[in-house]
Amino acid sequence: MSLPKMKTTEPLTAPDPPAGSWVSRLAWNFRHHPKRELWFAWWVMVIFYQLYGVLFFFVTRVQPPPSPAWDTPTVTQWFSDRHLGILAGFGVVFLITGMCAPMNALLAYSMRRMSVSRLFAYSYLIIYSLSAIPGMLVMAIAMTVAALRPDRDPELIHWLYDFAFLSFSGTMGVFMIGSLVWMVAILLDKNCVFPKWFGYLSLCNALTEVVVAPAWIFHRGAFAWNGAIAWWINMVVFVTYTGVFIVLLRKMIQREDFGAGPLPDLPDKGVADHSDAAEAVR
Amino acid sequence: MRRTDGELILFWTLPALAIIWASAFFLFPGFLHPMSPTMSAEEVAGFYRDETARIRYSMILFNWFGVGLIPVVILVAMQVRRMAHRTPILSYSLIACAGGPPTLFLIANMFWLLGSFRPERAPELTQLLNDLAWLTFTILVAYLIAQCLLLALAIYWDRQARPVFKPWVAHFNVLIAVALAPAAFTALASTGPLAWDGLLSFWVKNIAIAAWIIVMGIVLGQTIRQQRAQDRVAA
Amino acid sequence: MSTTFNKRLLIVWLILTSMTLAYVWMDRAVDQNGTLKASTVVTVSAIAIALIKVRIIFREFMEVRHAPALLCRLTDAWVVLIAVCLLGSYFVGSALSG
Amino acid sequence: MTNRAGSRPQLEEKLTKFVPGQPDMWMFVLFESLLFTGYFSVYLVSRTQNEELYLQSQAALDLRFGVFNTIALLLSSWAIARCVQASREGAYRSALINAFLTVSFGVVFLTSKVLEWVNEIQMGNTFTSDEFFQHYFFLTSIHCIHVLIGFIGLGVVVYQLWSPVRRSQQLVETGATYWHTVDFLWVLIFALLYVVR
Repeated sequence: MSLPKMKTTEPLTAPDPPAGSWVSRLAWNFRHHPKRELWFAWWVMVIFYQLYGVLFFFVTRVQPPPSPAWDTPTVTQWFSDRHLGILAGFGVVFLITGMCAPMNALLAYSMRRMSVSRLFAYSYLIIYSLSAIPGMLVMAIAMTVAALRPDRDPELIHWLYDFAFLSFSGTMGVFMIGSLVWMVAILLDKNCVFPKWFGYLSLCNALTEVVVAPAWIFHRGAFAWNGAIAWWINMVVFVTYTGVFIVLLRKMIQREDFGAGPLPDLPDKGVADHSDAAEAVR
Repeated sequence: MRRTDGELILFWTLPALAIIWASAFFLFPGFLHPMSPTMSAEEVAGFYRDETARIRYSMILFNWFGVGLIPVVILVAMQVRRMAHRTPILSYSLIACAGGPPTLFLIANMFWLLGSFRPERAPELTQLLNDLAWLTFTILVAYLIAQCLLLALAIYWDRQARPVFKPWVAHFNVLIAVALAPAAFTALASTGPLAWDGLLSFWVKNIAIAAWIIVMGIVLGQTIRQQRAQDRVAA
Repeated sequence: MSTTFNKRLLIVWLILTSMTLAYVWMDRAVDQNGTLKASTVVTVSAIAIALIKVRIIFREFMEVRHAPALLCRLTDAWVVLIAVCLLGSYFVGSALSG
Repeated sequence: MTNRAGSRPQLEEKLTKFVPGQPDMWMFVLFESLLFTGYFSVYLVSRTQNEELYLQSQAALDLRFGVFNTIALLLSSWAIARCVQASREGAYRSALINAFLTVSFGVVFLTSKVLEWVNEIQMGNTFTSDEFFQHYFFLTSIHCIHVLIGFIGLGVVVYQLWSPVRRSQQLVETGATYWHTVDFLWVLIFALLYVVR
């Protein structure tokens, strides 16, 4: 699955790729592909998001979120239904958390490739490295501890339940400021690393982090942590945003020339795009 | 030429750090022998009541020096920067990892200190704080695994006549990553090797971390010395 | 050239404002003695007027009038989409609550 | 940022069809209005589930504020549309005046909005009072954030118009497009919160 995509990029310096089997081409790509670091980070990102979805929705089954309005017996029942799923699923989460690092490095690299100050790349890198802890790990720890001892005082399990979902949904600032840093970098960039509309889409994503704030206040309704606005609509925006930047980063890697000027367009594009690029350079 | 004296100073904080960490480790009464997840709430509460002082002082020591490893990881990231890569992605990744383990360790550290702050509170609450502390402490491997694997990959991809690190350093890092991996699943068992006082989740994991610090310390020291020698020749 | 354009903008603004003022009349049309009453007619016409205003803003203020056909159609489709969503959720919601 | 629209000859611009501002901003307009449609739909559905409560709470709103706000925003939208036309014809002084008028009407809107909030809160209607006021405060404040971001956009417009060395017509139009979006979103919010029964 990985190979056709990797092959489409033209090697810059390395020997020609062998025409042999799947495995030998993969090995060649691993050893010689001039963009191997970028493709590595990109694939780590794709696999991470796949696993993230599978683990949170199907293995641990903690998403979509249950209601914050539940009483204590319902919450303990919910945990005992998911006992093994939570313990094993979050075990895998702990194992793969580090996959965030190459992912954030790739996003920071996209900013480094822009015509903007390094400030943006480093700020984004630090903000998003930080974000994994309140945004994911704290939830995983709280959930695991809650599932660890089914005989624990139900009130404490209920507290862990609140802690898990509120830390997960209610961690807003890191993602908001991070998206805004990225947005400003994209809008200022003259190297055409990303289209400007993606910058505006980052603003949409940042605004959904504002919208989730009422989750700290309401126990039921559209604004609770499982509400139609605070969760469902935000999730749609987040998934769209993530999908879009995965595709755009792939394009960026394909266009990468390791220079410092504007990123060239893909060669197979039409004449219109070339004149467009020429105009942009002008 | 950039001055490397500062790097050398930072590097020599490592042995001091190792000594402090080792003494804090032995001072904390819950590490030798590691506390079992099967302890009842009353036993846990009793432990915090009896050993309050040692828990507090060892954890204060850890609180002071827990983040001490960050400069060392950044030193590694700087060396990765010198490798024959086309992009800074791998050194960025290491920087992204650097803050993770100390932050998680500080969270665990705070839970232990909280537990010992009012040992007379309800045993259930002390047990909860103890669970949170032990689990967070054990799963801080999350970032260390990635750190080792990324460093190994960086070394494998460092194709030049005189690579920054020798290939065996990469193999060693993969080995450490493998040794750390089981600890992520510690919550699955309360007895046996996976439990947080067990062979894999406690002994193998912590010995692997210690081995990584010692071996990487020596390797880094040699590399920095070679780098200084090269710089002197170049100058 | 510029005066005709600006006159057109002024007329557009006057139309939009008078549509806003139509709401003032509509607002109390179905209420009785200050108690608000539910009314499908008011709801649907309020949404319809708002969407007509949105389309006028698109065409005139945002200059979609001069834009390529694609943007014209896209914005029109959007107005229809919003209309379908709003009226749809109103009627489906009403049907659900019986 | 490219200066395409600005460098295009005036005559050609009148004859050919063009997208006002960056096409990228239109993506934002469409996406953001879709997002708001989602919020509105949730509001309308919850409204039908508990109609009596919504009607009762709605009675506490003052339509005069709503009408005044709508007219203030329509005025500002009108001013920014005039600003775009003036700047396209090279009348930069007039364009600047209209940009400042836009900002002033925006400030009027914001002030009246805050006064309305204060008024409601003094009457005891807060974000946590009931479902209607949840939606009311949510929609008005998320819109207000858009207005505040709009001020940044208008700042870019003024910055562009200020100096002869900049004056990118494309950026002026982009800022205007954003501001109109703020306006038409308010038109919808106004109808849905104040008038719908």
